[in-house]
Amino acid sequence: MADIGTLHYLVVAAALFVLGVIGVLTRRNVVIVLMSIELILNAVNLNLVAFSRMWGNLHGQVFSIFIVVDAAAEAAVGLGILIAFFRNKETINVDEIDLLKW
Amino acid sequence: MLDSLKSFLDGSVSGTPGQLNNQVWALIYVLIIFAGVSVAVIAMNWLERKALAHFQVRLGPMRVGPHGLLQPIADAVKLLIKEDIIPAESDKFVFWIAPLIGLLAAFTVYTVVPFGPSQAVSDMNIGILFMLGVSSLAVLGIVMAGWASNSHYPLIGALRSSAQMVSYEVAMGLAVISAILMTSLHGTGLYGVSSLGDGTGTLSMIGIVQAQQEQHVWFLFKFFPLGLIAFVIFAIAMVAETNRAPFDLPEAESELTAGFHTEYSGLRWSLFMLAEYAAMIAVSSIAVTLWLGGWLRPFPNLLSGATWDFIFALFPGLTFLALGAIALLGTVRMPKHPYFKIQTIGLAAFGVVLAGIGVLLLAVPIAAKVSNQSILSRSTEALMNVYWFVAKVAVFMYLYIWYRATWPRYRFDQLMKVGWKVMLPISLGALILTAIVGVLLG
Amino acid sequence: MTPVATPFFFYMLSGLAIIGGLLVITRRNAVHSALALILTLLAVAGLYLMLYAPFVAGVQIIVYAGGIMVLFLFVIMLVSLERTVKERQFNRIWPVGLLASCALLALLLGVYAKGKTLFEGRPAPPLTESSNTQQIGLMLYGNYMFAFEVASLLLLVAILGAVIMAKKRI
Amino acid sequence: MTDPNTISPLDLETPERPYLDSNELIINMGPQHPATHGVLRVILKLDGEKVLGTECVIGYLHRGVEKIAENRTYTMFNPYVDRMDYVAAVSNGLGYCQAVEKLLAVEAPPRANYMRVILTELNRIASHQLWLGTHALDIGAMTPLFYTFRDREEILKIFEKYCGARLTTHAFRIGGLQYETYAGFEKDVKNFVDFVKPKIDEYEELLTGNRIWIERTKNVGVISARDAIALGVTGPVLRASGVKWDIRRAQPYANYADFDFEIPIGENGDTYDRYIVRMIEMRQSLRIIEQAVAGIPEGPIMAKVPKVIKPAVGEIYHSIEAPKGELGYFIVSDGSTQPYRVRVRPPSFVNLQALDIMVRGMLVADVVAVIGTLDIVLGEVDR
Repeated sequence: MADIGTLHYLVVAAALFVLGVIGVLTRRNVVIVLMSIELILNAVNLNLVAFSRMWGNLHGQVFSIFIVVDAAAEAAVGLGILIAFFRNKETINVDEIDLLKW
Repeated sequence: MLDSLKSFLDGSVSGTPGQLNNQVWALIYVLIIFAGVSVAVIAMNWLERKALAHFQVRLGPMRVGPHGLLQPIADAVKLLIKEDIIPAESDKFVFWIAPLIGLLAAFTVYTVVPFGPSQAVSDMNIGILFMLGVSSLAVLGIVMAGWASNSHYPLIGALRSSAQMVSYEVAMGLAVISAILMTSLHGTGLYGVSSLGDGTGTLSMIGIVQAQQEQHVWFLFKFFPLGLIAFVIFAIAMVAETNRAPFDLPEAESELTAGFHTEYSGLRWSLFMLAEYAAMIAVSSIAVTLWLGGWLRPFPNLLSGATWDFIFALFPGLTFLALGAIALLGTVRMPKHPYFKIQTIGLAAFGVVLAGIGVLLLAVPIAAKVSNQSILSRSTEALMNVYWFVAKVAVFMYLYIWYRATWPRYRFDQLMKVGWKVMLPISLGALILTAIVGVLLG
Repeated sequence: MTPVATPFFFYMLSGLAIIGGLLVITRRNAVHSALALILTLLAVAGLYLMLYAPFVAGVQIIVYAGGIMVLFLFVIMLVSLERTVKERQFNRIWPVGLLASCALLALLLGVYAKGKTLFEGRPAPPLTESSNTQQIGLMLYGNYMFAFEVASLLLLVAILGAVIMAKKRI
Repeated sequence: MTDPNTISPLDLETPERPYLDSNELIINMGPQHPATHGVLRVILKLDGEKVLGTECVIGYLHRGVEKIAENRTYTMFNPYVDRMDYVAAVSNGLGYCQAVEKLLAVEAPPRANYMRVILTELNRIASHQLWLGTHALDIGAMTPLFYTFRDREEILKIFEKYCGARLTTHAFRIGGLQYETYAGFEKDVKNFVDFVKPKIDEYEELLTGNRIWIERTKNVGVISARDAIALGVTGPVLRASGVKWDIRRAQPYANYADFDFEIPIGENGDTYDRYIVRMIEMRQSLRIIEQAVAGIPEGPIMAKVPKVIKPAVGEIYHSIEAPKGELGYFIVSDGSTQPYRVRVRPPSFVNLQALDIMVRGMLVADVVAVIGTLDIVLGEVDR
């Protein structure tokens, strides 16, 4: 088996990224859409860490930590919106969230 | 294989199997720890029932084996052969996997617990971070169990316990950080801060204990009372983390029957119990490592020298001898009735075994002292390390029982209030003060 | 410390990650999706460890698996699921979405195939694991001080936003 | 403050409800639940964990005690009253016997009265001990339960020695007592008083200053004096709200007028005050017992009561201060050997009515604490 190089990690990350994009574009359940976004962020993180390893510096890892922070903030706000919305309309389907003003 | 086996028995080796990349010994260590923790949980089960009973002017288990010594085994057998009930309306897969997640999280933590400078499966560079992270996974098992049961009480119990565990993790983490900060001070003594060194600390569990050794002080006393405050915060938060009294709201019997494991029975229920007790021991090990000097014996620097080393080396043997003596005393106090004959014999045998272990443990340091053999002294040292670590953890285990016997239960809003409005500011303050004092003295 | 059986662990972990990702977007029940996502997150944490990034791996486990996923599970429990499980799972334009995603994947793979040489022949410089955490700390509080503070502000805003939106009456 | 006269079950003032509220849920607590002290069923309407209203469903232990009385002679009915408040059987018997004595216009002799006081006060302590143990267990403190049961055992031993029964004692007869004291009764009681005094300190040590206990009980289940009086609440629950009403003092029966004791009252009417009031009551009961044992006179123990009890036509209401509050008996006689109608005013039943206003706006965990603090016995609520 060949040595595992940066490219291998990039391919895995690409696969995760695309899976996330598919989830965001096709699912109706908001919770699962949010989870797909987490998948995308993870793919990005994997890329960053892989490049950080490739270049031998830690900037990529630091950025991936920032992205984790961002993911936490995004999940908190997203789920907050979701709860508020569920309380109003009793649904968590994206395609039913189509009113700009309540 | 054989080489790697032998290499580790060699007296010159120091370091954990993980560090030395010795998979055989890593596996052996994992097995030893798995077995040890399981035995400790069983012993804790007996001890809790017995000690709690004596707190409450009862006798506790007395029938199965002398003084109920075989009761945990009887319980385990009973739980194993019980019918495995999975509620019809539950989510089968999640219901099935939830206890396993809790158990896995509780046991994985032990890979980095340092029983001695080389008595750990692996010394991770991010040891404490790993421990906190993996133990925070236990909450997933609880949440899933509550959800999968598809029933009111488990769901409320799961919601409560996840909110509780996530909240107390914050205070716990801040308390841990202030201990980690202390590893970077490099000065000796209570208020010692050295301007030498690169001012870096460590996250490695072994490194933290070694820092305490180097600084000649347990972090409990460092910057008195700052270390003490952080320790107390941690000691409270760890009780909440493990859902034990007085923070046992998730399983508050008078309100929620049994909380998240209401629908569980038999083997799966016992897995939850195993995970709970294993988690208790795990968080206690963190507290011992961070603040109570881990495997270090009391006063390693003040009372140093060969004589003191020898005297402290006698402790493990004496402890076992004392336990054996208690068992034999129990034999004498057994009712003199033919009905109790087998029990008396069993208790006597148990006492003799304990005393025998004690004699063996006494013989090792004495023999080492007499002949000065290196292999013996190394194994003595390992024994000592493990002994002191376990002894310190045992104190925490006793405290857990004591809390349970003494205190009423908090209400949920009060629990959250204590967590967020009392513990969090105090631990944050202790952390900032520690940093300020460190800078001022450095 | 030298890694053992690198290819085996790499393929195992990446396989787990991708299987988990697939399950996330295909499961009917959001709790099962969350479980699968946890699997993916842990596998990715393992990949970080293989890339000599133990601190990032630790953060991944604590923040993602221990924090964010608990939040997700919490919300899934609060919003009732019975109805959504029985409903149509994919929106009407799913073929378009799928097609676009596949195109994206093809693009990415094409780029990688074309630029293969960029990544090869570059021996990964030895990074010492022991100083990783320390170096990240120095960078966070050195080069990235401003970004760090902004991130903390972002978290504060997120907390406030989440509380305001989720609370019934303030 | 809620006016108790306007409360109707589950009549919820719902102010502006801006959202479609998906959080309201109805939970059934009991009849089989560890914290309802028997077979009480409480329907809780919750908003999250906040209680919006409660409704008690009773009757799971209904045995028709009052109806049974109509088919029994006065003497035959005497043991039945023990089955109402079975943890304070002696008090029940005292109330019934005195009511019938009043109807017959006979007076129990002084020695019998002293004995009655000693036994009822012992029973009051036993009842309070049982309350304390179970109440503390509900709030999560396990240990007091075992302590109180250990000490209650000593009281039950005295009962057993005196009349052969431990729980449903049937200790008193109409007109006095059936049995003379056994040899060493006074000594046993004195020993018990000396034994239990430090034990009460022990309970207080575990709970009174305990931070968690204070947090769980202070300002929980508050009921104002006005509400308490309006709802007819009596006993320690009323006194904790600051009303100095104790029938032993207000309308002395037996020979309570001879004894010197204090009536403890609380200030806030919360669960903590009720706890303190009951703790002081236990000590005061010990004081009464000490005085009674010291002053117990010689003499007959039975008044002259006809063999067949046939009271004149008439009706009577007599109430005593049972451990849980005012225990009243209303007896109508039609001149026959059997009562025409007996109506019992059970303190637990009346006190239970206060549950709703005490727990509104509190949390679920407080419902458990409040049910405990009301000290209800379902045998008495359902009769």
